[in-house]
Amino acid sequence: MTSMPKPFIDKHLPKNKLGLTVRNYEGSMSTLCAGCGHDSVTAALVQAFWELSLAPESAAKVSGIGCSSKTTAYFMGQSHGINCVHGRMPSVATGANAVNGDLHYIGISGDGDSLSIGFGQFAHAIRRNLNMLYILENNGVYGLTKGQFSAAADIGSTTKKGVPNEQTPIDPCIQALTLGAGFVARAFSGDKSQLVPLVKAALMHKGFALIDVISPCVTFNDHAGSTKSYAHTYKYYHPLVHTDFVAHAEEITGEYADDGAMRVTLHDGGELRLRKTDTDYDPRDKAQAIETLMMNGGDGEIRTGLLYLNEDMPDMHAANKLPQKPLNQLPYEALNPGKAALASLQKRYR
Amino acid sequence: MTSMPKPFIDKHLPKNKLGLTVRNYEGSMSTLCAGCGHDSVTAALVQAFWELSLAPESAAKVSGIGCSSKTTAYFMGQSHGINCVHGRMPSVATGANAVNGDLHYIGISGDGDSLSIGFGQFAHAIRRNLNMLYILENNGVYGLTKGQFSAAADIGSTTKKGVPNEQTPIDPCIQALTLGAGFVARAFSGDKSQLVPLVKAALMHKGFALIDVISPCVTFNDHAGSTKSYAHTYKYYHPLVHTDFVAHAEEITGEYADDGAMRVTLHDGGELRLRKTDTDYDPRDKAQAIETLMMNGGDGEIRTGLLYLNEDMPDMHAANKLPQKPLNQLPYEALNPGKAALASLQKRYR
Amino acid sequence: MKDLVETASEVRVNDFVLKIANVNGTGSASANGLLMKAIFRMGVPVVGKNLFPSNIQGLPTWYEIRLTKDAYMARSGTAEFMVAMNAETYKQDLAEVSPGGFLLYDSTWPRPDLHTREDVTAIGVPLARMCNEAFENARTRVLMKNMAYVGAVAGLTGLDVEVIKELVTEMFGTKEHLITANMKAINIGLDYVREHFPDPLPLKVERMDATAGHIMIDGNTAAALGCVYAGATFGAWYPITPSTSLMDGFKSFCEKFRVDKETGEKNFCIVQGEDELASVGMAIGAGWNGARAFTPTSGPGISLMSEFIGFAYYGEVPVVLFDVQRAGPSTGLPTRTQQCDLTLAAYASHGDTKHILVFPANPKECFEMAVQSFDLAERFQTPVFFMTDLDIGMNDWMVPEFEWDDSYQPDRGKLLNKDELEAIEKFYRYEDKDGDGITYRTLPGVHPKGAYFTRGSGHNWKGGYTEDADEYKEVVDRLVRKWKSAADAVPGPVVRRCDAPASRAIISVGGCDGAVIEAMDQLAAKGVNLNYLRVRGFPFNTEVEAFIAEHDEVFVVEQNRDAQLRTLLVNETDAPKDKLVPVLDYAGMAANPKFIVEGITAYLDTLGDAA
Amino acid sequence: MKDLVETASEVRVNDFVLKIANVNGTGSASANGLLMKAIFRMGVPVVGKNLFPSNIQGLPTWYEIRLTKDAYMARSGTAEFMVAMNAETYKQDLAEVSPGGFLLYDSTWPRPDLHTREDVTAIGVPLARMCNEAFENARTRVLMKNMAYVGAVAGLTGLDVEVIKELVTEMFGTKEHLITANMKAINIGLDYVREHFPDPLPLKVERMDATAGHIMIDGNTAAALGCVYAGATFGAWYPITPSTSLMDGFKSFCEKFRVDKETGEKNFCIVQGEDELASVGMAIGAGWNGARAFTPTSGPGISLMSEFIGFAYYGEVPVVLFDVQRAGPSTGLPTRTQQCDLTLAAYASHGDTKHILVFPANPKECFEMAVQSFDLAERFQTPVFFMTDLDIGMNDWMVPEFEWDDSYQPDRGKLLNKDELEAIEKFYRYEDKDGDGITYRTLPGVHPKGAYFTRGSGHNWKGGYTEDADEYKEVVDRLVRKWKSAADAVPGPVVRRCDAPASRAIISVGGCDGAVIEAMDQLAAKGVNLNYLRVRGFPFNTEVEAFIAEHDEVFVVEQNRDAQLRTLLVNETDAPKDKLVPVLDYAGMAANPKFIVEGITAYLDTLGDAA
Ligand SMILES: Cc1ncc(C[n+]2csc(CCOP(=O)(O)OP(=O)(O)O)c2C)c(N)n1
Ligand SMILES: Cc1ncc(C[n+]2csc(CCOP(=O)(O)OP(=O)(O)O)c2C)c(N)n1
Ligand code: SF4
Ligand code: SF4
Ligand SMILES: [Mg+2]
Ligand SMILES: [Mg+2]
Repeated sequence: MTSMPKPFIDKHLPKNKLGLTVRNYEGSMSTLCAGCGHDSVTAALVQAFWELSLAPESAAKVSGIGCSSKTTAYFMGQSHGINCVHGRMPSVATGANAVNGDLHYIGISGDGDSLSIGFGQFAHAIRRNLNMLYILENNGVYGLTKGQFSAAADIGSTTKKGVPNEQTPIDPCIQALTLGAGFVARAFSGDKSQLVPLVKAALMHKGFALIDVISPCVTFNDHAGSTKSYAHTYKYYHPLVHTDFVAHAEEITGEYADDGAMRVTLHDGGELRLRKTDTDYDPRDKAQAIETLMMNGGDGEIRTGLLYLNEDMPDMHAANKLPQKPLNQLPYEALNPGKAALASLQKRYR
Repeated sequence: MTSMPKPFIDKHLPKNKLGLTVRNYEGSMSTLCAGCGHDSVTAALVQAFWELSLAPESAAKVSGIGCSSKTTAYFMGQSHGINCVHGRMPSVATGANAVNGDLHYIGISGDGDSLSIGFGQFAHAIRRNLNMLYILENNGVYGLTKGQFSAAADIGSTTKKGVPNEQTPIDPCIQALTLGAGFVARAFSGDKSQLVPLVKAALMHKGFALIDVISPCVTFNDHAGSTKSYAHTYKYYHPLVHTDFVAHAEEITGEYADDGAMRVTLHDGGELRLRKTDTDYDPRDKAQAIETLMMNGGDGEIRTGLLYLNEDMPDMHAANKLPQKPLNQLPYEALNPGKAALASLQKRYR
Repeated sequence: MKDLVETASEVRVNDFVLKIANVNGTGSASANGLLMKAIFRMGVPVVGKNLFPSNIQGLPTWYEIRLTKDAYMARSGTAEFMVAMNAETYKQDLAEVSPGGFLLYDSTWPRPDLHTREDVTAIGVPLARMCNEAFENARTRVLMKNMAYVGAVAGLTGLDVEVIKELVTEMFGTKEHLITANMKAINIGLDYVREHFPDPLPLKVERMDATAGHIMIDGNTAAALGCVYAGATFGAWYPITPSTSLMDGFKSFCEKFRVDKETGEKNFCIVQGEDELASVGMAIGAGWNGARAFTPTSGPGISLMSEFIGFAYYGEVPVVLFDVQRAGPSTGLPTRTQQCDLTLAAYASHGDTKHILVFPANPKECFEMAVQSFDLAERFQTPVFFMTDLDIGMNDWMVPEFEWDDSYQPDRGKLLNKDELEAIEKFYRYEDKDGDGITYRTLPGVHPKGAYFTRGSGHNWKGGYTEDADEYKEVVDRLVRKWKSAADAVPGPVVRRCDAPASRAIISVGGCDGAVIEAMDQLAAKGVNLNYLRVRGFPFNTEVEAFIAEHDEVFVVEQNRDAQLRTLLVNETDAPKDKLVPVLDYAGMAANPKFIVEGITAYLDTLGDAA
Repeated sequence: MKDLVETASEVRVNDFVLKIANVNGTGSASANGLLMKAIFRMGVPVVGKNLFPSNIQGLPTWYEIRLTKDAYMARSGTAEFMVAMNAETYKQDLAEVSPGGFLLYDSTWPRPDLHTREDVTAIGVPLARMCNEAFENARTRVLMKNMAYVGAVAGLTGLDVEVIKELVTEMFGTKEHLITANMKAINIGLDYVREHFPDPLPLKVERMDATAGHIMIDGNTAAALGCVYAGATFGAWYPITPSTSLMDGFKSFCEKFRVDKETGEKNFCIVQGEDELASVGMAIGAGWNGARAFTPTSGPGISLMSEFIGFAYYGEVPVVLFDVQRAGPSTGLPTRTQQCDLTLAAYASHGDTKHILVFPANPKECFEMAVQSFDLAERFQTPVFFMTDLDIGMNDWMVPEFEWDDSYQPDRGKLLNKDELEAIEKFYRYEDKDGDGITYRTLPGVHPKGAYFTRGSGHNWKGGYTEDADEYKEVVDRLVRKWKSAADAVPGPVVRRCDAPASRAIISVGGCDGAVIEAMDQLAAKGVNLNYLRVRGFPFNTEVEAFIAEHDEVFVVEQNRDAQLRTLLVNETDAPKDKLVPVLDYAGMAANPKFIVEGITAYLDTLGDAA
């Protein structure tokens, strides 16, 4: 349970382009409940990072407080991590990102962390189009404080004892769409085949990328009355768009190619191939995306996949005209105007 | 500038059903800038209350901090008011309302107060369907701190010095719609004929009623480059639905009657008559409302009026099964289980 | 079995600690509670402490049950009998057993490591094997293993199985099959030890009559009950350990006592806020509107509420904040106890602010002081902090039964009703009519004459906005006067004098109480005589100052790093500060007398050296 | 005109207060600034205070310009020459004029009320009428009325119009028409008084040479410049009076010095957060990532930041917080000054926390201490509070020119770079290698070996999560050691001894400095000799304690109701508290010597009585 595991040696594991095995991307032992959805998300992150061959130290992990927020300790022990205060991860990510945009920022949050105490920060990070992967591990409850409903609990979903929730849920994907996010996805911790490529795509997207992952809480919200249980999610699981991330693809932008997949080149490299399951769904159409998600209440289907993509919005760095070289690496000489400038400046105060 | 003006005597002013003149609904002198939009909203509130013949003491005024939030002192000096801390009016309103639902809660906020520091509280008051009139006096800037952009500033709108805003604005109406508000309206401080009936309707709506009022800041945001100036708003002003509030109407629910107006009976009494300007706009269709508002970015038109209405959602009192008699008026005897109950209860702890 | 008796140094009746090491999420809490309750029912005073990790499942957890015939209220810090159910912590658990003590383990698997201490007797009981044989389902097997050790412990110590059965029956009510299953497991353990270890252990539970008129209850539940009896109708909260069970308790009591059977209407309202800022805002809104309103939280919540606290202070809105303290700073150790928010609460918020605090020491005081807190809040029209902590709030304590006087009426303070408003000529919210610093208040909706404007910005005695220096000062000066006058309204200190004359004394607070009293006895035995005063309210009662003046030296015993109670005493009394010697413990565990005895002894030794 | 000279008791050269009463939103600020700057350019030391309301337009505002040939730094509290431009406040403005003083008013309308004081000469100048005749547009007329009184004042006091013209020319640069219009208005006032009041007033401005080497600047601008020179690259903020101009200043300096002319790239990032919680979170994120980061705010912001502050303290993240204090509590008086967040900042956040504070006294120290704050934050890896206030921050002060030593290099503290990480065997974030309580830090992205986890929950010296009491204590104990060791690294106190031996002294802080020095002179004149120490950092330098020990009695002079500096001195030094006598002012105005002289005199008188 140290945050710095020793280098692993395992000859039989495959290596990525950096010569690293998946072990190099693992963290300390999870202390979550056996079967917790969050551990699957952790595994997907490890997998995606390894597959992308990103140097472990190129990641910066940020989180708030909650079972979900703890997980940043359980992957990529060779990356820096900061586990701040409840609901305020986005602000820490904003400051960190502003001064070094070269790292891959991975924010992990929970539905309590993001939609209650942290809703304002969540919204404003989106508005700023902060370049980060934001994973919301959504289980409909506050796991760490023992099972209270979160703002993501569906109307009618019950507690273990059968008490139903009566408040309108907040759908993080709808909110992200209306607040201007350029990458909005929903996934399920139980389907790694969908989640891993989404994580890769989100990491490569230049801007705010939300993945709302239904991640069941086996201890407090996995019973029959819950709409965030494994059983319920499997039953109503409805992938809308399947995403593949292909590194270093040729320059083919937009529009559907003959194989039926829509190809999108990302600014940070690589290509996305989006294969629709519902033929009339267009992940470029925000209004349709919102309407589709609002329907959920109607038929109960949980629509997943990359629901919306707009890779052409300036991120926070661009909007602030930040330099190529990260601010935290600028030499002091580039920052300090010096003695002479001070003297001349002060004339205006005579 | 006392908060308790002396009773006014003015023989020539008309009286409402309670025998009160409009003077009885006024407050202390405004200290806002001459021409500030907020003063017009104040006037509309006075007018609406007087027209509805509500007892002044039946109102409770709540606000945060800002030029807008100050205005609760400028109307209805015979009502209690609480001017709390920046961005946190909704929580104070929630607690106050929970213990006495018989009053009319009037929350006044600004775009800074509601969309930045107070965005979380704004969202959660909506989720709880707090029965209140929530007026957001929207000027695109922080007036009281001298003109910084608020989160409602449109992209491209400029400061006085010509610096354009580059961040995606938050549209409070879109947010209210997606968060489940049952009464969502937009108005303009410059059009009292639209605003007064909207205020009356909102007061009579049982549940959260948002009126986002474009209310220009003459000092910091009324110049040529601003999209929240009087000139710009007049130019792009586009009433979608005209609302009339008719007290004690006959029971005619739903659907359009022959005069072309849609009639809706409200739970708290009175009838709403909605007359559409755009023939294909249906204020009962949430998806259409959202799509219409998102279009704003396209043609620049500022669509106003009662954009959405759903009067059938349980408000916070109903959801919490609160008693008819306000909690703050229950006799202590009804609350205290007494000595005998205590003795018997304690058996379980032996 | 012979060596068992040989190893034990002496026979200890109703005077030893039983400590159970386990893993959380395995359902051991109810088994441990059962053990403790059974001992209590046998008339033996107990102290129970649950030590749990800040996660949900799979990490080490310990439960200590101290049998204390002398009715001490603190941990002893020892462990004569360890039930070692967690392989992860075997080593440390074995090390902790007192010389001559016992260790019970699950001998389903051989555990040679557990036999390495000469002075500790390891008792193997094949709990898992027996339960696997007796029960089907995996989860049941895990749960029943716990019940099996209950039986084994009972068999070894003489704990009356009939009492256990009675409790199990009460626990499961009509669920007959559960009673059967649990008793089966208990008997498995019991029978095994009766067969394999027929000789009784030197650690014995014997019937006494020292728990009559007492109950076992935790402080959060007790405080919740106090809120009900105080007539509180509104509570807002945001979940946070260790305060959550306070609102859980309030909810379940209200559901019992406050729901109209016919209409289903609820005479209370609980709102789970979106965060602590919202929760305190809601409580303030409700308090402003005339309801008795509260919010329970812990340190991080108080930090977040700081801005709003200053508003309620300056706007003079009654509200009660329950701070169930946990080890800080920041997220700190959420499942460990400390008294570390004292200075924060005393002066919370920016600008010049001073608050009223009450300090309960046990669940009984939690019940009583919760009621008092609402009276204080309304009387002084200000936030009142109820300073409890994880140890008091979440552990079951043995305390005298709660009493209630049906003639009690809430002190609503200076609240004008409709007729009174009708009668007066003019109402000014902040007019100090009575010269006591407390002004009259009105509620919204009652009368147009009562209308006023509550604001956190500068205001004068009329309630009007002001930026005028004199008008501003008049109000803030009155606020200090008002605050000072609360010194004699808050719960008074409790003084305990030793039999011999004493020039030195202890001042302490809250849950340290039991440890202090025990430490006093231990020190007295060494010839160190001390008097003791426990503060129960802030601002400090005049008696506190007099008590300090009476002694040459006062040890200030508290559970934080920075001597926060001492800081308050230094700031808010005339006592010379070098008289006040800090004795601190901030390890996060419920207090035990050791740090006090050692701290004071060490200090006195230094004096000796110096002299 | 004869009576003018008759009324005046004595001729005062460069030693009187010119006070302008106006309405805000009328553009008077630049006229008043112009007056003050002109006096300064004439070589006469000035003290300027702007008193403005918490609204945007239409409420009373005052501007005081003290000409002080002796170069005092405080308000005098008097008003020898009142320019009464606000009809709303005529009565109070007239009342405030010192006996023998003058009042200038706009005689466009008759104002018989202004002639009711025998000992004050009222001078009517028809400003509005003349400006209405001379200018077209309504807004221009309002603005020019202000310029016209500048001219009138110049004419009456002998202020050199050439200097004014020079300033107007600098102010408007190439906008020739504005220069013409403003000079026209100035001349209107000037010509009128020259014609109607040809005899000079006994209040005279005469050239001196006492401002060479000095500038006029406000503290927020100076602090902003300090941030630039310190190499800060990241600032996050949420607008709040009186801190807003600090970020405005930083932005404009950065735009001047830090934008690449070719690419337009900015070597800085400023984010307007959605609130203070977000702003401090961003600054912490940037600090964690190795940038010099800060956030300016005021009291309400510090309250809101409290939770995050504890996180940065416990997680040991460098960050600088500028607290530009204003009168509390709650929203309080946002446009009035106080030193009322001292205890809050010292111990901000729940749990045991102690912070580093610096206390500048004027804009020059703002510049210097801003730089030091970043050094302290990085060296001690902790939040540093820069405690300034509205008076220092928003008023223009005359201070010696700022100096810069180009050999300065930022103190980054113990920050391991890539090569150093490569070289060491293993890195543990909280390992106290050097035994000084300060551990080594690494930045994200530099080297996988440097990876560690920053958390606000319990952690051990390795950086691993822990709930173990000893591991927990080891870290929090080190934090106190680290904090204490900052006592000699913070800016040291400034001591000023009086010529005669003194058994009594003053300790004060920040912007009280000028008032204290002037009060010392006044008291010395009465035979009361005092030494003076001004604290500039917290934890207190050892010199502070020695200074207290040296004296029998120490007056602690500060601007808050609750004697907060005294509280800190009592808590954090060994000084006996009855030695520390509070002398307080919390009216919200910039300090003037009066409350000090009166406070100390009254105290000494009581002693006299008692003796
Ligand atoms: C300021 C503050 N308030 C409350 C808490 C207690 N708390 C810890 S985690 C949590 C909620 C976690 O819920 P969520 O974000 O959904 O995460 P999950 O555990 O379900 O993964 C709360 C309320 C806290 N740590 N800090
Ligand atoms: C905690 C806190 N932060 C900052 C401020 C300063 N402040 C006062 S009003 C305001 C913004 C007001 O903007 P808005 O709500 O849009 O109201 P407007 O003045 O534009 O009507 C701010 C930031 C404050 N009072 N409290
Ligand atoms: S409580 Fe729920 S969310 Fe937390 S670790 Fe256990 S299963 Fe996961
Ligand atoms: S500053 Fe703007 S918002 Fe404030 S009162 Fe003036 S016009 Fe209105
Ligand atoms: Mg959750
Ligand atoms: Mg605004």
